[in-house]
Amino acid sequence: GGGASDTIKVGVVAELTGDIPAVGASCKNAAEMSVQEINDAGGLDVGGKKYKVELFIEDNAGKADQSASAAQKLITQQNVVAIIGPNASRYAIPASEIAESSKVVLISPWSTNPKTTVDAKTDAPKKYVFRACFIDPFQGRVVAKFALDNLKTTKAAVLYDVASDYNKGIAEFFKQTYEENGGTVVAFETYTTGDKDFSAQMTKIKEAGPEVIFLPNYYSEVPLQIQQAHRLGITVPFLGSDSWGSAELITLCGNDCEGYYFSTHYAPDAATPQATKFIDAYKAKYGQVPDDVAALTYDAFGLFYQAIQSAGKIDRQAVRDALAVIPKFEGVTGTMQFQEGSGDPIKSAVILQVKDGKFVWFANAQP
Amino acid sequence: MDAQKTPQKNIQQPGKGQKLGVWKQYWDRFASNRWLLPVLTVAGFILSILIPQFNLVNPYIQLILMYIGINIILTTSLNLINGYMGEFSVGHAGFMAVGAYTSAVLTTIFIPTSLNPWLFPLVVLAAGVAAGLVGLLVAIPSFKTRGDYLAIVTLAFNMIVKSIIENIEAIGGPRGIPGIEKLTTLPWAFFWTALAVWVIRNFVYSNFGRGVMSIREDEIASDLMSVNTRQAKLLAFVISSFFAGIAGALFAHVLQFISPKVFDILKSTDILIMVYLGGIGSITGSILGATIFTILLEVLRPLGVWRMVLMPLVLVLLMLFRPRGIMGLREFRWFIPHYQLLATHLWRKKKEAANAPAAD
Amino acid sequence: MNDSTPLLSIRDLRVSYGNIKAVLGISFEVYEGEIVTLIGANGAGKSSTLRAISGMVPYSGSITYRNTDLRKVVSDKIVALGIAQVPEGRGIFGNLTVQENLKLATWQRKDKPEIERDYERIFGIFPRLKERRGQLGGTLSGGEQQMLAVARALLSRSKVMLLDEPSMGLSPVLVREIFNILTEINQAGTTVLLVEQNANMALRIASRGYVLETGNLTLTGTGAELLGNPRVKEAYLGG
Amino acid sequence: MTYLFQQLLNAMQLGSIYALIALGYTMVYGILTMINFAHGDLFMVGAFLCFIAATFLKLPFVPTLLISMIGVALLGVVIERLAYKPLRHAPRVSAVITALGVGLFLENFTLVFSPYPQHVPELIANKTWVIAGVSISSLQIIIILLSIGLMILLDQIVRHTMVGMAMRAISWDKTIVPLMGVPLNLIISITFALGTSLGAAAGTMYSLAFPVIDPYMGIMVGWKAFISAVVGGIGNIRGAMIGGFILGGVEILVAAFMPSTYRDFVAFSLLLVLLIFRPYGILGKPRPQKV
Amino acid sequence: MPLLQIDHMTHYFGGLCAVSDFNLELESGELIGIIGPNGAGKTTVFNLITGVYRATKGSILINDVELVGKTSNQITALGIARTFQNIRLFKELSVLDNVRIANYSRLNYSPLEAMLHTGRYSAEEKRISEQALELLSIFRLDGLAEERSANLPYGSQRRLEIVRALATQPKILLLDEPAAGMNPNEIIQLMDFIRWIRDQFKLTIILIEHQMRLVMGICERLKVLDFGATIAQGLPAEIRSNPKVLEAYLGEGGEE
Ligand SMILES: Nc1ncnc2c1ncn2[C@@H]1O[C@H](COP(=O)(O)OP(=O)(O)OP(=O)(O)O)[C@@H](O)[C@H]1O
Ligand SMILES: Nc1ncnc2c1ncn2[C@@H]1O[C@H](COP(=O)(O)OP(=O)(O)OP(=O)(O)O)[C@@H](O)[C@H]1O
Ligand SMILES: [Mg+2]
Ligand SMILES: [Mg+2]
Repeated sequence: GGGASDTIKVGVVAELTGDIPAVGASCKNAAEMSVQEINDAGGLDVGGKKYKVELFIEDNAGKADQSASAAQKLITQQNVVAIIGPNASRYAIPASEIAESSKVVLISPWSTNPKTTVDAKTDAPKKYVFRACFIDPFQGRVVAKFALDNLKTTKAAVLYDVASDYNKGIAEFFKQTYEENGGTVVAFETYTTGDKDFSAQMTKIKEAGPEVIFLPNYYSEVPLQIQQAHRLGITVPFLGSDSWGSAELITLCGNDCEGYYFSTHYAPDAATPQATKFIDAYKAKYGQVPDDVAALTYDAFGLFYQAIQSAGKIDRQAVRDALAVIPKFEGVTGTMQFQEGSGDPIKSAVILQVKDGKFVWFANAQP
Repeated sequence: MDAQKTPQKNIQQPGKGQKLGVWKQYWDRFASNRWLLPVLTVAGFILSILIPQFNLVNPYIQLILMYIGINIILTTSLNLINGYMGEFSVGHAGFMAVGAYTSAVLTTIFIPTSLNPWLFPLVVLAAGVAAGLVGLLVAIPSFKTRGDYLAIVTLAFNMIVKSIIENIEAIGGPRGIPGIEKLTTLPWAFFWTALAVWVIRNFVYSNFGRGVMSIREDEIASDLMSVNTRQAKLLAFVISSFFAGIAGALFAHVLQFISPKVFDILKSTDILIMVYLGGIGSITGSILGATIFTILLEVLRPLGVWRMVLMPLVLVLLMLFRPRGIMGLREFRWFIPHYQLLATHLWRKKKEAANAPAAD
Repeated sequence: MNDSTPLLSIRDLRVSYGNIKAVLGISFEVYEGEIVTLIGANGAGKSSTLRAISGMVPYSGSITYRNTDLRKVVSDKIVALGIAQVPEGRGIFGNLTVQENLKLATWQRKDKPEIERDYERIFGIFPRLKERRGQLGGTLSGGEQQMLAVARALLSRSKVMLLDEPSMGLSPVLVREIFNILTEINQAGTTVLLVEQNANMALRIASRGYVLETGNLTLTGTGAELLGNPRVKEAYLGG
Repeated sequence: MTYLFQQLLNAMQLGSIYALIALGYTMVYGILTMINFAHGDLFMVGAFLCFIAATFLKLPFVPTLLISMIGVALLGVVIERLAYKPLRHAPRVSAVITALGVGLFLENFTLVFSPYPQHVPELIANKTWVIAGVSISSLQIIIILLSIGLMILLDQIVRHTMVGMAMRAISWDKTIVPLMGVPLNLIISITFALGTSLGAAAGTMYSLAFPVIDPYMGIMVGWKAFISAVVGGIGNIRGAMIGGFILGGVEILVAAFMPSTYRDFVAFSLLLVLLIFRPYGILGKPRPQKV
Repeated sequence: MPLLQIDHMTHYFGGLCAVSDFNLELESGELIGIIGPNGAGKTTVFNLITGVYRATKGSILINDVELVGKTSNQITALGIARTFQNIRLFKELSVLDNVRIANYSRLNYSPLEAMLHTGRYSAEEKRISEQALELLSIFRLDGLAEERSANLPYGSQRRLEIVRALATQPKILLLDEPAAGMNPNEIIQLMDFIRWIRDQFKLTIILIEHQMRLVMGICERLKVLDFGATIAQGLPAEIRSNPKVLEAYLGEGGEE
């Protein structure tokens, strides 16, 4: 089923309220922008006919149960062809179960937990669940390798949010890879979502004497962590993950983040023309540089458009089949392609450096 | 905290017009019909089987119905402590977590998939028992501590449960347990909801329940009127947490994914809001509160960000106009056990009979 | 003693709590220098009447003090006008010392030196309170609390003192002491409106009395008249 | 040794922030026996006012602090009048739930205008001194001194002024207070103004120490302030201070000397143990109940 | 053997000796009074007997069962019931519920039976309700059975407190200032009432009161406390003229 004759209905489930409203806001912005672009251009050409895209955005209030009911509502009440979102894995997983059992495509822009796209019972990939980002183990390994090979460190410290699966996942894969390849993690410290005081952990890290500190945490927390470390007299470089990748980081950090590195999906300065166009349009519309959530949401929409175009009809099953075999999608965050029989894209990562208050390409990363 | 120290009680009798009076009469007759309860229960149960069978309503509404059921269990059970016993527990999600994790571990790790549908009732029961046992532990501080101090105990309990789960890698740590089988079906949800409501109602209208209520009114007097206050508190906590555990199990098996974050203090706050919205010390109030809250959340969805601005306003306004919630300390007549009314009824009859000959 | 204009005049006073009607339209007046007592059974509406005068409950009807309509005056300003109340159950602040309890009662007064003099006057009447200045109000004995409550009322420079069952729960010796003090205060110029269950003693010191029954005034007369009235005797004095 | 001192200093800073928030919390509680669950969110509003004053009006520290305190005090008074006053005679929990609603409203209303975290500019030139290996920052000193100073001030007000006396009287029995000629509503408003402006002061200091603010920042902090207040003995001003320091201390020291993963678990278990031995908090006493 | 035997009962609040060396032997069917100035320790005696506070020293035996160390509800189950100086009804509960609660220690169904609604549970509930109504009707309160107890007039509340205490089926009834807030006429009615319930329910009664008319009128024996110590005891007539009592309690005018 799915879709009236002259519009393509797409649903978005986003964290507009609740614990990570910034993520939801970016997701919503990018979604609205993407749809507006298509509609301004007269619609999307599917099977020789132009269709307008109709967007339904549902708030999940940062709650797992509301994510499920929002997804269910989009599928049954609004009759959408596909769902983009939710973003955080803890909300994406319950929604993905609904999508999978209803046979509707769900693309999470930002959920990095490997379990999102895998049926935990059978360990087989879910058929209808995709994502636009890379997964935690990949990134954990990328950063660990970078720390060992490029920065030539042997002693690292990690501080991560124990209550958040994203942070914890990356932290653990980092530790594993780092130690397997000859480094030692001298301090592996945690805090809980919402904490603002990291002085105890930083003091402890300072005692342990690392050569580099890995902070796989959100851009709203990283500045506080680095500032407090500096106040304690810590001078070693800091490393981060894609969650650093928001222009807000620079505003919140001031000078404190200067010179540090993080892995992410794309480099705004070395961007493809397509990416530059997106960034400029986004800046013009919302007055800020798009963060990773915005870019990934935009790409998730791009994936969906390409899939429906190659399916040639507005049909849920056809969209899924087309998406699974999408040849090569040129997105804002790089090229991607889904691994055979999996919802996880093959993507490359880049290492960026904060330089003069800008994110600058530093290296391409290999896992 | 003691909710009952009220110097002034305004029993409001809103002025009703003639027309309303007629309606009220109908409503009263409806509301006091004692056949209503069994009829509703049976009808509900049959519907709960027919709905998924013939897809009478779409899966979205079915999902919401299941949420409503789960929320009713949570609200009714919390009302036992916050409404009937007059304490202020802010950690109900903690008990829910215990139940959810117990059941999820059972169905994902210990029980073979093929047996899951058959053993599900037992799994839910086990979840209830596990939560009930933990409830026993929390009840102990309540012997010595009351009011805001007990509130902190329950708050700390909630945080501790969350923190423990986050630290146990075997049950997924902060990443939670994905891929839980969808075993909660509409009939099951209805069955457990009806059971919870029925059991709690029976308890409340027994002398044990009255004992619990007397603790709310005046603990010292209660003890002096032969109420074993420790036993009553223990019972209240255990029953309450037992059903929270059951709700947790159902929740896990409808959502198919749980993580410690789901059961944080904000979840507890949601349950609190449902309880006070519906009304303290009233089971029908809890049913209404859970239903209205769940539906309102869904209906207001199109408001986006403003939804969460509007919801609290609704709550505040309701509190201002009905400080005890919609049904505070009241109950529909048809909901009260039959014998409860029968005793006084019989009594009146007897007295009338005794008076009648004298009048002649 | 009766001047032509009453100090306090109550006209058709009605008080209700929700749908419980406590006072059903009573009228009476209190003249300067009098001790007027209000007697009546439990729940007759005595306390409600006093609460209405002090503006603590909403009411209908009118209450006039000198020429001021008290309805237009908020509770705390009524005290400033000179009407103080010793509430039922004494109303001592248990977490404040005796001294602080007294000091709080001077809230409306700005005349510092006068206040000092008043303290001395009051400690003259209640030497016990002077001894217990630093003690917490909650730890005082019942009689001491009652003295403190009266002392507070005096300190607000009250012209009229409303007392609600000052003898309740006190031992016989303290009851007598309280009544003696009331007479003294009255002789020193304070007008007293006294609500009492202990009708015997109340009527003995009263210049006039009213009997309140289920929200209505049913009898009135001088203290001596009421003491001798057979109906009063039967209903309130225990035959 | 240096390590220990550094951690103790960290504990002092966090503790004094908790204490500062708990002060306002306990103040309102002490007088009205009402848990003002919106306090954490007023704290958040204080932080946002500070952000607005510093970013858009480009004001220096002291005016910013004042604007934040006065703004929140006004807001607190208005909330009291509209949402709590009508419930003075209702069951106590009704007011608590109303406060919860008010808090949610403030959070989400702010969210509508600011879904992204905001950065608060540096208002106090931050200097760090290293003394015997221990780093001390100027901000730390200011925060610690300010919270201790405010506590002493508040304690003096409540203990030794007429208004303070009236506040204590209200906490004992508010129905009698007007009979003393004391304007009840005024005193309650003053209490709210004081309590919430302390929350705002805390919000301002907090956003200087941790300069990333968001609409939900008050939730966890509010609960922690509640915990601090109860640990110290709710309604007791000195208790709130002690409670704040204990909570801050425990949180820091557990993280410092144990695997930091166990922090919440250990901290809250300790809290439970403490409440078992002192069921009414450290300085709290049960209100004498005569049978 | 006395029904109640109290030996050397002593209690301190911090440094304050509220009750010191209190002794009492109470035979079945007696009606005795405890009087004394405010703060003498009378209510505290009741609180010690009923287990609200635990006696610092001494023993309290009812039918040779030691009460010190037992919880209040155990003591009540052993046959001691009381009323309170300030009314302590369960305000939000109905009059009937107030009385039914007093059966808590004698229920023959378990909590589980209650929850599962067994036959025994319904039968017992019916029995309890009828018994409670029976009792209420004796005191002419049955018409108000479903009323919230807070809505009752003061006098009825006092009566309901006594009914509730009687519903625990006590042997000994402790009345703490039952006449407080009553006028002389009501006090006279109360005297008859107390005598009547004693005979009707075969009770032994201890009474605290400041109203001399009541105390002297119905008590067979009196104990006088001052500062926790017993300063006099004996027949009302003796007490009335005891100089210590006159000075500490009654005042020069003697009983009014
Ligand atoms: N706050 C209140 N809420 C509801 N009803 C009240 C309230 N206060 C008093 N009443 C009712 O109003 C009536 C009159 O009460 P009031 O206290 O004025 O009587 P009273 O003559 O002072 O009696 P008492 O001798 O017991 O003090 C009573 O029926 C009482 O139950
Ligand atoms: N819980 C308590 N804590 C501390 N002191 C107490 C407590 N209860 C009573 N007291 C003190 O013990 C003494 C005896 O009090 P009690 O209530 O027994 O007096 P009483 O004889 O009943 O007086 P009254 O006739 O006024 O009721 C008093 O000094 C009182 O202040
Ligand atoms: Mg009265
Ligand atoms: Mg007493």
